[in-house]
Amino acid sequence: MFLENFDPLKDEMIQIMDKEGNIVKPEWMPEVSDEELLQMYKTMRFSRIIDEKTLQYQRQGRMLTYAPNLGQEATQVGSAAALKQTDWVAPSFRELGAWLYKGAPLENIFLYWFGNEMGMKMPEEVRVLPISVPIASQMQHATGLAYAARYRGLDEVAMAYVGDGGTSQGDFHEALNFAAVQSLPNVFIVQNNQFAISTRRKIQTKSQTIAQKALAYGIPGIQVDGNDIFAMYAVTKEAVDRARRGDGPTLIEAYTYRMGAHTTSDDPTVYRADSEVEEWVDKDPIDRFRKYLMGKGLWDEEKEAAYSEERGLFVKETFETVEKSGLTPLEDTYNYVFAEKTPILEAQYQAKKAYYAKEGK
Amino acid sequence: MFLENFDPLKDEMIQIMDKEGNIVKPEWMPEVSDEELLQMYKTMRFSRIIDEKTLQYQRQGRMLTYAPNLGQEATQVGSAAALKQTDWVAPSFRELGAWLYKGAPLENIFLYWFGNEMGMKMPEEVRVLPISVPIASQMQHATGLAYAARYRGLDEVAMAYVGDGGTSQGDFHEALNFAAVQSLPNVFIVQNNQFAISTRRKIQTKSQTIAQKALAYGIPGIQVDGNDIFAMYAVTKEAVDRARRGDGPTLIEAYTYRMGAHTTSDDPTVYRADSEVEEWVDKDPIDRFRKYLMGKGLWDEEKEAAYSEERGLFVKETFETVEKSGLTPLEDTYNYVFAEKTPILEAQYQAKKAYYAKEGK
Amino acid sequence: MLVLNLVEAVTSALDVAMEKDKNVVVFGEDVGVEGGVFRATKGLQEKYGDQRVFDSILAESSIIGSGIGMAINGLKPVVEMQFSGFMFPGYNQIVTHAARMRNRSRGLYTVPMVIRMPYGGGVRALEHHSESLEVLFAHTAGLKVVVPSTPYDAKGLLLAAIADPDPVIFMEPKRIYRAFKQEVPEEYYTIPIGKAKVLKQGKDLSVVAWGAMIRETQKAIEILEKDGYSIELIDLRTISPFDKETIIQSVQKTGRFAVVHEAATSFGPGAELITSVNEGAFLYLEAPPKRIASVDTIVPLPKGEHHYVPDVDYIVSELKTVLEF
Amino acid sequence: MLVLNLVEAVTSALDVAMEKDKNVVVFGEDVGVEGGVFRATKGLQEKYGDQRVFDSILAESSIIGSGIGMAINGLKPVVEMQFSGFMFPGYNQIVTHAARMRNRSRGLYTVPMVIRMPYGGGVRALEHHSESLEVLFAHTAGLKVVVPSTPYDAKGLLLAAIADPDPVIFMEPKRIYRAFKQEVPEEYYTIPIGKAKVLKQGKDLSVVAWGAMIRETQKAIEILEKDGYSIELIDLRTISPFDKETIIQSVQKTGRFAVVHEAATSFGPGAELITSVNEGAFLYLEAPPKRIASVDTIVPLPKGEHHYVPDVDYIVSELKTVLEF
Ligand SMILES: Cc1ncc(C[n+]2csc(CCOP(=O)(O)OP(=O)(O)O)c2C)c(N)n1
Ligand SMILES: Cc1ncc(C[n+]2csc(CCOP(=O)(O)OP(=O)(O)O)c2C)c(N)n1
Ligand SMILES: [Mg+2]
Ligand SMILES: [Mg+2]
Repeated sequence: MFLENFDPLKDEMIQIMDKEGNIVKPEWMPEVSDEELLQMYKTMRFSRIIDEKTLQYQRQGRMLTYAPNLGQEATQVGSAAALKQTDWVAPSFRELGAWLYKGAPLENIFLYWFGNEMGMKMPEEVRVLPISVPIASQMQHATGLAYAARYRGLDEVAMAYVGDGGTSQGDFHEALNFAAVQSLPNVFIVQNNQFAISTRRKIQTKSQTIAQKALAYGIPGIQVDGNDIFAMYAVTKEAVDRARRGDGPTLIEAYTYRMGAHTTSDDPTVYRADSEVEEWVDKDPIDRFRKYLMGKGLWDEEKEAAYSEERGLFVKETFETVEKSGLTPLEDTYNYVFAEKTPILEAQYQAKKAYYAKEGK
Repeated sequence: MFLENFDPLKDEMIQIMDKEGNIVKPEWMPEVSDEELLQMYKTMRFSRIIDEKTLQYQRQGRMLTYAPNLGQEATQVGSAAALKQTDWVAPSFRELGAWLYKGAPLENIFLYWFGNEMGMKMPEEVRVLPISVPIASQMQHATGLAYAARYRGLDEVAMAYVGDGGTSQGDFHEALNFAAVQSLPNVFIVQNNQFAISTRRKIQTKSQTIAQKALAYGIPGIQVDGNDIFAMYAVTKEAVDRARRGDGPTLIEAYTYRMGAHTTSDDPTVYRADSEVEEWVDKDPIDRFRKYLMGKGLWDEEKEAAYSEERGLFVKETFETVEKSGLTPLEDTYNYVFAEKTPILEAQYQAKKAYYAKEGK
Repeated sequence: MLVLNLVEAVTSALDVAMEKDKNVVVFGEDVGVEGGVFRATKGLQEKYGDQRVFDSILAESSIIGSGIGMAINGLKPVVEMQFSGFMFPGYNQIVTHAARMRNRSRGLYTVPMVIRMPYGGGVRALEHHSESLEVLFAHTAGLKVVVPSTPYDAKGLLLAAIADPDPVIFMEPKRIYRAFKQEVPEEYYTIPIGKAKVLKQGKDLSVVAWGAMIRETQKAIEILEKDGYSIELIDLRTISPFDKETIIQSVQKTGRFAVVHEAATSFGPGAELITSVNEGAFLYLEAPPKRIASVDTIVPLPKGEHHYVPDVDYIVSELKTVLEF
Repeated sequence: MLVLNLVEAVTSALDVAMEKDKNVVVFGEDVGVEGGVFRATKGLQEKYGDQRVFDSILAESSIIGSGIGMAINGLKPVVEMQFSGFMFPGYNQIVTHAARMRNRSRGLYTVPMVIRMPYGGGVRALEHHSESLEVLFAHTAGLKVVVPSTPYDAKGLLLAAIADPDPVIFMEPKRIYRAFKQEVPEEYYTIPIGKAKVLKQGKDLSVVAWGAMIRETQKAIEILEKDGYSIELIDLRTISPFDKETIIQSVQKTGRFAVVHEAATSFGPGAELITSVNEGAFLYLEAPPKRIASVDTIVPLPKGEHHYVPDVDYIVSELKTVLEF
């Protein structure tokens, strides 16, 4: 529906719901059960609550560096909701919404940002690769996941996320090209949040849209209002289905905005005006979705308040548990370098253990 | 003329002269003086003679590994002829025609392929970077050359060559993107000779043309009959002029064919049929050009014979000089690591010298 | 028994591994239709099909990066870097992902992948075709680095590498790809990673080498033994994790130590071995340990390559200084 | 005199260099508008304009590769890698081109470029933000590798690096970017590359360190000297080419040697120094030389980082074993 008719060179953008929560393209409206709708909304809201509270903890000196994804909730939840549980996600590091939708326990997520590798030991069924810090590198893994799935006859699609900044890396190019050549079951989501730290999207590339980069690989590319949960879901669903059918990869540009700082180490006032941020607050993906749900009678202020309180409490409790989790045990740092410690590692481990024992550490 | 009107998605190809040497698009015919025409033709012919004789020397065991560019002479000479002497070339390794047109002495070229770094110490005015073996990496240098030229207010364009295989590397993507963002005076020539060693062009990418990859960077991309000297020259000239005016980079796909082996270490019969090669022999860029020149009365069989003989002799003599050039002196291997030998290098050098002296080596 | 040269032994290992486990896949530049520029994968595509053996795009980061994804999702990729000097575009994927996925996910995701690469000089090749980059892998936690020196070892070590649950860098000394043949079992066998092999016992000096340098060192030792010296030669076989114990025991016996390698001298692999000998056998040392290695210049093109890599004469001359100390 | 911390001294060096030579250009991720994530280029774009100081695209290979082209064509690029752990995508350009262009063209084209990168751990950062990769550069012919340990040195060494006719990897110990301030001349001055600095004379033991490890080692030495030991401390300042002579002379005097570094142990920089000491002062050694280094695990995330890098207590304990041997 979308992919065949969309011309990324026309600088159009798929939108189904406007910023007031009105459905402007009813003919494109995806079929989603009320239950699923609520699941999406709640995940977005949950993500927002986590971000807000974590930023608070960070300011209180209780959390290490944290990368919020304020404003990008629809991009992430809308796309992840189009996947089956057995599908894969190769994330960058700003995909909290996708993690949550795929079932990642908050405790894990907190543990990771709290500086403990155990956080990335997710329940197996989550099927999201660990956070990948080297920009765009994870896209290559998605192609491999997809290749293996097809080879093994598994019904699995692999989705990769990358930022607008990440599109500049060679890995972006190679992954799309390889996926296209091999016609792999991949979906690539660019979260175009307009910034790579302080660097604006127009510095990253001169192409009118990021979606049109798909033309370089002979695959469909499409630009979507990333703050519109329905557009994100509908387009991604089509791309996922296409991938699953064996028709190859799709590039989706989710046009959105990073409403918060890059990370808690960043001060965005150095490079952008508050007024710019406010313009985007007006397009908030959660507000928009809530208006829609309320209009449909699926949600109300009371539910909102109750859910927020319950989740807020859950976040607080989870964080407090994680906060008490303490330091990484010595053996953990040695036990996962290889399946088995090498003799050299074993010797280093024993030496350090002996030293700790001697010093009473 | 070409760049604005050409749509790379239409899978068209610019051709001005057909394989019989007829001008099929007189309105596109570039203005080239007779003298320049002959200069181009002679360079192509010279390139062919060098290739043929070098392959012979190699078979005789007198030459090391050599990469011929049989069949790609128009691609290289046509593009290089569009440059001024002060313009730069960042070559890959299969650009003999461009080297020659830019004034590289054959002796240098032979010396290089004969395994001596001194070969790449070209006369300064040649302005071609040394052969770059890591595929596509040289494209990044071209952007830097161009940036520096503009910054320093110099009227210099930087042209980079890359193969169809090279378009798969991340460096290809990054260089085009950076050049586009900065609107640099660059021209990128893809020599699409249909193969990367044994790997066919369709394995490298699924895009219909390589030219259309330009769309990913918001710059013009154009596919040209790489065996047509006039098309190559005319299109490149327009791209070079455009770059010089400050209007930014262009991607040119030269559609050609590698008529010989990848290098002398390669046996193409393993992966392609002779019949395929023969089809392309029919489109030979030199034959075509010669027919045109003869038709115009600028060239005849006699001139051809005389020129071939003279050049053949020159190649022979040059090769024989290089053949006698002997081994690299010890000091040469130490003297160019840094501007000055470091103490550690100096010590290693002295030790080796003493060892050679002791052993009478 | 087959009689194979080293590159044929590599092919044989791949064949046996693919026969044994359908999740073993092989890819890289030109490895499919052509069977690789050194023919190491010759015949495999015909036998196993183009889904199991395929030509990659010309992009090392894609080869390694997609290999990582495949390994995570149940395959055993054995990928080829056409020459070790061309692994650099893929180095980011090797260091930041292949080596770390197990640790990063605390064992949830692992990367049982083998990255094969012909390495080393002495074949009169173009630039970037002759490097010895052991250290770049061995200094990186999470990687194993294996180098065979014979056809027999090549097959057994490669099969062990493929069986290994973690990423293994398999460096093939291309200079001796076709240098000699040896009896090699037709069937599956492995040689343990991490174990050196004492090729020859000796009393006066312990020498460690690997890959193509084994042959040069053997010749040097033959010459020296004519003068009455008794020299122990150890083929390291695995550079990381290397077999410290075997080396230390040997040095404790002989009191002298030398290492011969093709990699550059400074910050090279020899430095690690000498330091380990210091740590484990300092009081036994009767002479300063010696490294006999390529110099710290750029690898010269063919006409200067002889100035770079240690040759037999040079090894003899250097070993003598240790013996005569 | 200015009173600056280390990162401010870097900024001051860049400022002075740009003032002095209009061909000095500065670029990298976020170095323009924002002045860099560590503010090392703060204020430079305002002062020198967006052609001389600019935000690159997010691509390290482009940053280094285009820098190479600029250097060849008359500029002096000083580029920033945001963290050393992110230089990997640019490593191909560093090793295969920056380091080799002079040699490849026999002096026709050269690459006077500086690649700055914050490195090292101890700042409770995310993965890939804490590596110490000296060896990957020092083992590569054609590169110089410099590490300052004070604001004064940072400015003088960076200005020397910018003046250097060849590529220099300038590794900045980010852990001490803001740890302390020091008087730093406002004007241009250089500190020679390749020369170590004896920070403190001593008789019983020679210790070499660099970067952030200098401060830890100084503290350890203070503790040990309370027990009556006299320890010589050398700040290496240049890792490649390192100042062998100063080290050897020191060990010939003290008879004992240790090196402290943040990089991983195996195949690490310490191995090179110990091997050089073996080569130059073996007969003077009264104890096995010691390396005190990070372990061979992946750099842990913050909650485990203390298990990785040597701290003061550990350095004390290890140095004691050398002193008491
Ligand atoms: C290879 C690499 N280079 C640099 C960095 C440092 N860095 C972390 S995030 C970031 C910006 C990423 O921008 P984008 O891709 O748009 O993602 P966003 O942060 O907007 O989600 C940079 C430069 C990195 N992580 N990896
Ligand atoms: C980074 C890198 N990987 C692999 C190689 C080995 N190699 C040399 S040439 C070549 C094929 C190049 O194909 P193409 O770019 O089409 O250029 P052509 O040879 O056709 O001129 C390969 C794979 C290399 N030189 N560099
Ligand atoms: Mg972004
Ligand atoms: Mg080609």
